[in-house]
Order: sequence, then structure tokens, then C-alpha cells
Amino acid sequence: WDGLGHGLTKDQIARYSRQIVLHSFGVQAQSRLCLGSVLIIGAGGLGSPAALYLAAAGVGRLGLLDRDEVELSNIHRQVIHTEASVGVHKAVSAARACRALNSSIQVETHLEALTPANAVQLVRQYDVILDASDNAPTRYLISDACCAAGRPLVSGAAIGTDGQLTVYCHGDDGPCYRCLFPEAPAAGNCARCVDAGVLGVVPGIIGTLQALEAVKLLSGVGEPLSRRLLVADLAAGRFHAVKLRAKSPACVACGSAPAITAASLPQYDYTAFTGQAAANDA
Amino acid sequence: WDGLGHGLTKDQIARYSRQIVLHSFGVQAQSRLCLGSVLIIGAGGLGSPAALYLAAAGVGRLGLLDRDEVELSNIHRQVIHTEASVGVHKAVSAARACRALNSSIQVETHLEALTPANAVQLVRQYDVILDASDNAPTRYLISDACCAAGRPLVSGAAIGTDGQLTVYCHGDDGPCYRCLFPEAPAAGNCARCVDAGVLGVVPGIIGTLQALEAVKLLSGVGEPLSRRLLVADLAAGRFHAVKLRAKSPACVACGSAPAITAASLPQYDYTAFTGQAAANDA
Amino acid sequence: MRLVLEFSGGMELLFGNQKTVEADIPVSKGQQLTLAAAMAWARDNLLTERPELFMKGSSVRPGVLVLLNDTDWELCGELEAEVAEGDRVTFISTLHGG
Amino acid sequence: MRLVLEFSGGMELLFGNQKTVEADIPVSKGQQLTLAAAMAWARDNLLTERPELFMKGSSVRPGVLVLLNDTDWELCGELEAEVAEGDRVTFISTLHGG
Ligand SMILES: [Zn+2]
Ligand SMILES: [Zn+2]
Repeated sequence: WDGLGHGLTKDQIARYSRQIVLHSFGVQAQSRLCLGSVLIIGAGGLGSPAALYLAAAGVGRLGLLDRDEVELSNIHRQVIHTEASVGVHKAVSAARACRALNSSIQVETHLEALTPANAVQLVRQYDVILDASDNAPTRYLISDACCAAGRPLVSGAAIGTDGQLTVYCHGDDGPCYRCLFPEAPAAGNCARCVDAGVLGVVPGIIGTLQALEAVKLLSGVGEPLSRRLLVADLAAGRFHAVKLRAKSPACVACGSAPAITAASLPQYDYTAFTGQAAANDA
Repeated sequence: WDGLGHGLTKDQIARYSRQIVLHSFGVQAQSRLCLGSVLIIGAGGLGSPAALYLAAAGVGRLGLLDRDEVELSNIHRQVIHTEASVGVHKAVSAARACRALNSSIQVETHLEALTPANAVQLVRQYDVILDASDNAPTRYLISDACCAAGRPLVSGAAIGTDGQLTVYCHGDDGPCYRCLFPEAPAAGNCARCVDAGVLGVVPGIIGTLQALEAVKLLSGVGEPLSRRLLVADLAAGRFHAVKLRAKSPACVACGSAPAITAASLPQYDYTAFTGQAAANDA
Repeated sequence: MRLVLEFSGGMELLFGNQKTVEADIPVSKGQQLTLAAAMAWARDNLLTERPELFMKGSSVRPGVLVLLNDTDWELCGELEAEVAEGDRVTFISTLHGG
Repeated sequence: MRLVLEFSGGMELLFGNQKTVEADIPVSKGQQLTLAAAMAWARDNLLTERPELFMKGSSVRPGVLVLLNDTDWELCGELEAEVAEGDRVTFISTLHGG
């Protein structure tokens, strides 16, 4: 049954009917979601709600990447996991939840860390990438891989009661992470490193907003947060949007003559660049 | 083990450690959460993330009220339910998910509709109330019951790609729903009634923000959105906070001589007042 | 007088799906422009359908919040509030969905 | 010259946990105030700890975004951008957590 040429089955039309009846969304946007794919890097505080909402919304293929196992102290913010999944690989636990929500989509797990060796080929397999990671070297690696593979990147971050959200590598003029931060902060040199706590609902809000951005990018509906940074002060209940620079022609990752390419990225030393290994930052 | 006089067990300290190490939150705020209670009215699009995040955060007692059963077309936004829970009572399905996340809290289900006859006594049993309902008569009923019982109310709403959030009945000067809207909109007279679709992630964002407000109210940390309305245009990616009036001395629900009280509320005719039954609006 | 008119929560559907309109409202010399007059002007010049979803009598219909520069009009004088060059007037329809 | 200085993303921890400071920065007659000078003033007058987390040399340390009236300073001239009475200058530390 495909009388309208949109490629949706009767079951899909029933399942997504409340999105389809929305004038500004409709059957075409839903169809683009169902044909699209998203890679979520990190199945933690940000990745949990992002994965739930993207699976529910009908993204056709969802990749979940994490190298850690669920711990009890994760669950206060990583709500896709349960007590029964303590000790289970996070990507496996998250995939189980996504499949329980929506058996009609394809859910893929990647149980290895993202590394310079595997990043570009992983990112290439998906239409939209979500950075739901928790450390600076991984954030540079993800951004570089998205530049090299030509994929838009939804970047969220949360700590304490603060959150930040933007879209990198989008359209003609959207900057990448390196355009904004060409030099890495020195190791341990973030003001919050001594106080790495986080109110659980804060990554919840940012991760759900990341799902929204991915839906906008895949469906073509709405205005993605490219060249805009959303800054959330959630203790005060304040959201603030700021205007960002365009991409830099001199950027080593996305500029006109990038030094970091699909070919050279695997040799790039992120630990040396950021002065920290991918694991020791929150 | 209660060396710090905060009443938390060793297990609770381990589970909530990332919130406890947060300077602005700490063990006292966590303890207030663990001793607190929240009633979530509606286990749908708003109630799903709100229940998950409040259970995960450690709210000691969580009440879930809904009268409906899970349908497949709900799941695109009601991510606390699964395909396996289609046909199951929503409050039961949501309670199951909350208990799987956190077996150390108490989860209560209320399988009846909220009515003028039961509203005040239900609301009285909890510290903070979340309006996660989907129709005007229920919104007036919840607000009136919170006025009569003296409970703060976190009110969220979402439709299409728009969301709204505020806290009613809070502190000395916080207004109630009737202070803002003393006269009900005529039946069918909302601009969006003809187009009742909703992008699934939109109630996700508002419901998660409702959980944040409940955490602020229970813990005493942060500034609740009293006398402020957060307006979210999620297609454009814009949040906007507006300043609201104080409570009105003439308000029939929260004024100096209210006509609607715990004693009189059960006789109030919400269907006549709003011109619509509690079921027929989204 | 130049004002920015904003419509949200579904109100924009009554105004040709415009969320923001830069309006230039004629005012007689020496006269003040009130919110009531700005609202009537929007009804007569911008409204594209179903006026009963925007106004009821000479005020706004129940369920619509009116803001002057992001502040509830109840704090500024409601219908009689005076607006000035460059002010933002916002009409928000309250949402019930969940 | 009166400016509003804002600190976010953890930067406020270096400034006595103040998120917003109304600053009155002395400027010689006929002189312009630049972002560089405003930043140096904040370092000398407001910073309560660990200056290396705020500045590196005469600029901001890597990982901090500077905004002039909600716009990335890169679009306004960076260190040499001229600030005017009432402007808002914001320092945001980028977050890595998730
Ligand atoms: Zn770049
Ligand atoms: Zn009232």
C-alpha cells in the first residue's frame, strides 16, 4: 500500500499518525525520517533520551556507540538503562530499549570506542551524527570525522546545571568544532573539572534537544541550530541563543585546504593535541 | 550509616553520587528529593519523560495517574511505554518502567480519571503536582485542586512544534491557571484544534523541563518558573521567557475569598465551564 | 508608529502563518497608541481568518495571553497600556495538549 | 563606561560565582574601550582565582567563547572590537560533559 508515493507502510502510517497529521511535518517528512539514519556516539546522559526519541520518531536506522558498561551511579541520568542492565554493555542495553519501543526500525550497536582508526568509516555509514560523548579528545575526533565524511553533527554537552547545544558542519557556512576552538583547552583546564557532578535531568534536556535537531536535519523541517549556540542555565531556567562565526577557510579540518582528511585522520594524535586521554574527563 | 545527618543510606549515596558531588546540589538537596513526593497527572507525552527523570533522580514517592491504555500511535512520543505494553493501562506501564529504573523509590498508580470528586484528596497526598494532561477542563480542575490543597503545580503543554511551561500556585505571589485565564476558551476555539498533531520530541522536551521544575521545587535548589512562562518555538529552536502577573486577590480559586474551595470543588461543573468534556481535546 | 507584532502557540495560523510582523500603525498627531488600538489594527489589517479566535468584543478572546515587551499586559495597564516606537506586542494562545 | 559582563559554563566559578556583573570601567577621554581592555579589566578587578583558566597571554584561554551582545567576537573584530555604553560581554566556557 503506497498510494501516495511516500514509501510508508500502513503500519508506519498508523504508528506515526500524530506526526503525519501535523501540517508542518506530514507524510513526506515522516518518510525522510524512516529512510534516514543517525549515529549516536555515547549511550550515557545525552545519548539516553536522544536514542529513545529518535527510535520512537521512526528514524530508520539508529547506530549506538559506547564502550562502557552500565553502572548503578549512571542511572540517575542515563534513563534508557535499568537496574537489570547494570554490568551490561551500554550500547547493548540502549539498543534493547530502542527495539522494545520500535521493532520496525533497525538498531545497530558499536561496542568499541571511537578511535582515529575507525571514526571516518563509522561516521560515513550514517546521515546525521550526534555527539553525546563526555570528553574533549573525543569531541575533536568526532568533529574531524564529520568534516572528513561530510556529515552534519549535532553536538550537546551538559555539566552541573548547565547545558550547551549546536549543530556543526552544516550547509555552506556552518563551522566545525575546530573553527570555534582551534586550540584545545589544556588538560584539567576547564573550570568545572574539579566539580564533575551533574543534575540528572540536565543532560536529559540537552539530549532531547539533540534528538530534535536530528529530526530537523533528517526531515528538512524547521531551522537547525547551525551558527547558533543554545546556552542553557537550567538552575535559573534560562535559555539563551548566541550567534556564531561562519566556517573558517583556514580551518585544518573543514577549511579550503584541510590538513585533517579521511586519509590523514587515522594518524592524528588526539591525546597529544588535547593533552588528555579520551577517558579521563567528564 | 548516617554520619552526616542527612538520612541517606550508603546505597542512595552511591546511586546519586553524581548529583551529590555537585556543589550547588549536594547531599541535603538529594535528601529532600528522597523524602519528597510528586503526582504526575497524565502518563502520556509529557508524563513519560517526567516520570523517567523523577524516578531516576530519586524522588521518594511518585504517583502516576492516567485512565487510558497504551496505543501504538502513542509511542512516537510516549517513550516510557513499549510495544509490549500496548493495551496495558498507561499508569501501570509507566510504573513498571519507573520501578525498573529505581527499585528504591515508591511508585503509586492511580487508574481513574481525575474528577472533581477525587482531585483534592489525591493532590493533597503529594508535595508537588505535575500537569501532564491534554485538555482544558482537566487543566482547570488540576489548578483548582492545587489552590485548594496548597500545592505547587508544574504545568506543561505541547502541540505541533510548540511548547509552554510555567509553575502555578507557588510562593506568596505566584498566580494559578485561573488568574491568567479566568474565562475558559470556547469549545473548539483553540487555533490548533483542527490540527492536533505533535512532533514526538516536543512533549519530550517540555516534560523533561517539567521534571527539572519539580526537582527545583522539592530540593529548594534553583529558581522555579513562578510568574514566568517559558515559550518554546521548537521548529525555530527558540526559547522565550515572559513575565507573568502576580496572583489576583479576586481569583475565584486562589484569591482572598475563593469561591472554589476543597469543600465546594467537588460540585463544580468543569464541562459546563469549559464547554467541553475532559476527553475530547488534545 | 512602528511596532513588532508576534504571534505564537497557534495564533500565527490566524495571521497567514506569520510569527513576526513589523507593523507601521498610523497614529494621529498628538495621540497615543494603546494596546487596544494596536490589537484592532492587527485585526483589521493582518488577520486572515476566523476573527472570533483572536478577539471577543473589544478585547482578546479567552485563552490568549497578551504581552508588551515580554511582560504580561496585566502588569502594564491591559487595553489602555500605551505603546511606544519599537515596542513588541505578543499574542500567545495557551496550549492544552500533552 | 558601564558594561554588563556575563560568565557561563563554569566561568562564573572564577568570578566569585557571579553570573552577571554590572561593571563601570574607567576610560580616558577621547579613548575607545576594546574587548581586550575590558577583558584585562575583568581579570584585574573581578577574577577571584586561577587566572590561567580565564586568559592566556593577552587573549582568552582556549575553550572560552567571547560574545559581544550575544554575537561571537570573531564577527565583531575579536580583541580589537570596540565596546559601547551598555554593551554585554559574555565569556562562556565550552562544556565537554555528557
Ligand atoms: Zn572547521
Ligand atoms: Zn488564581
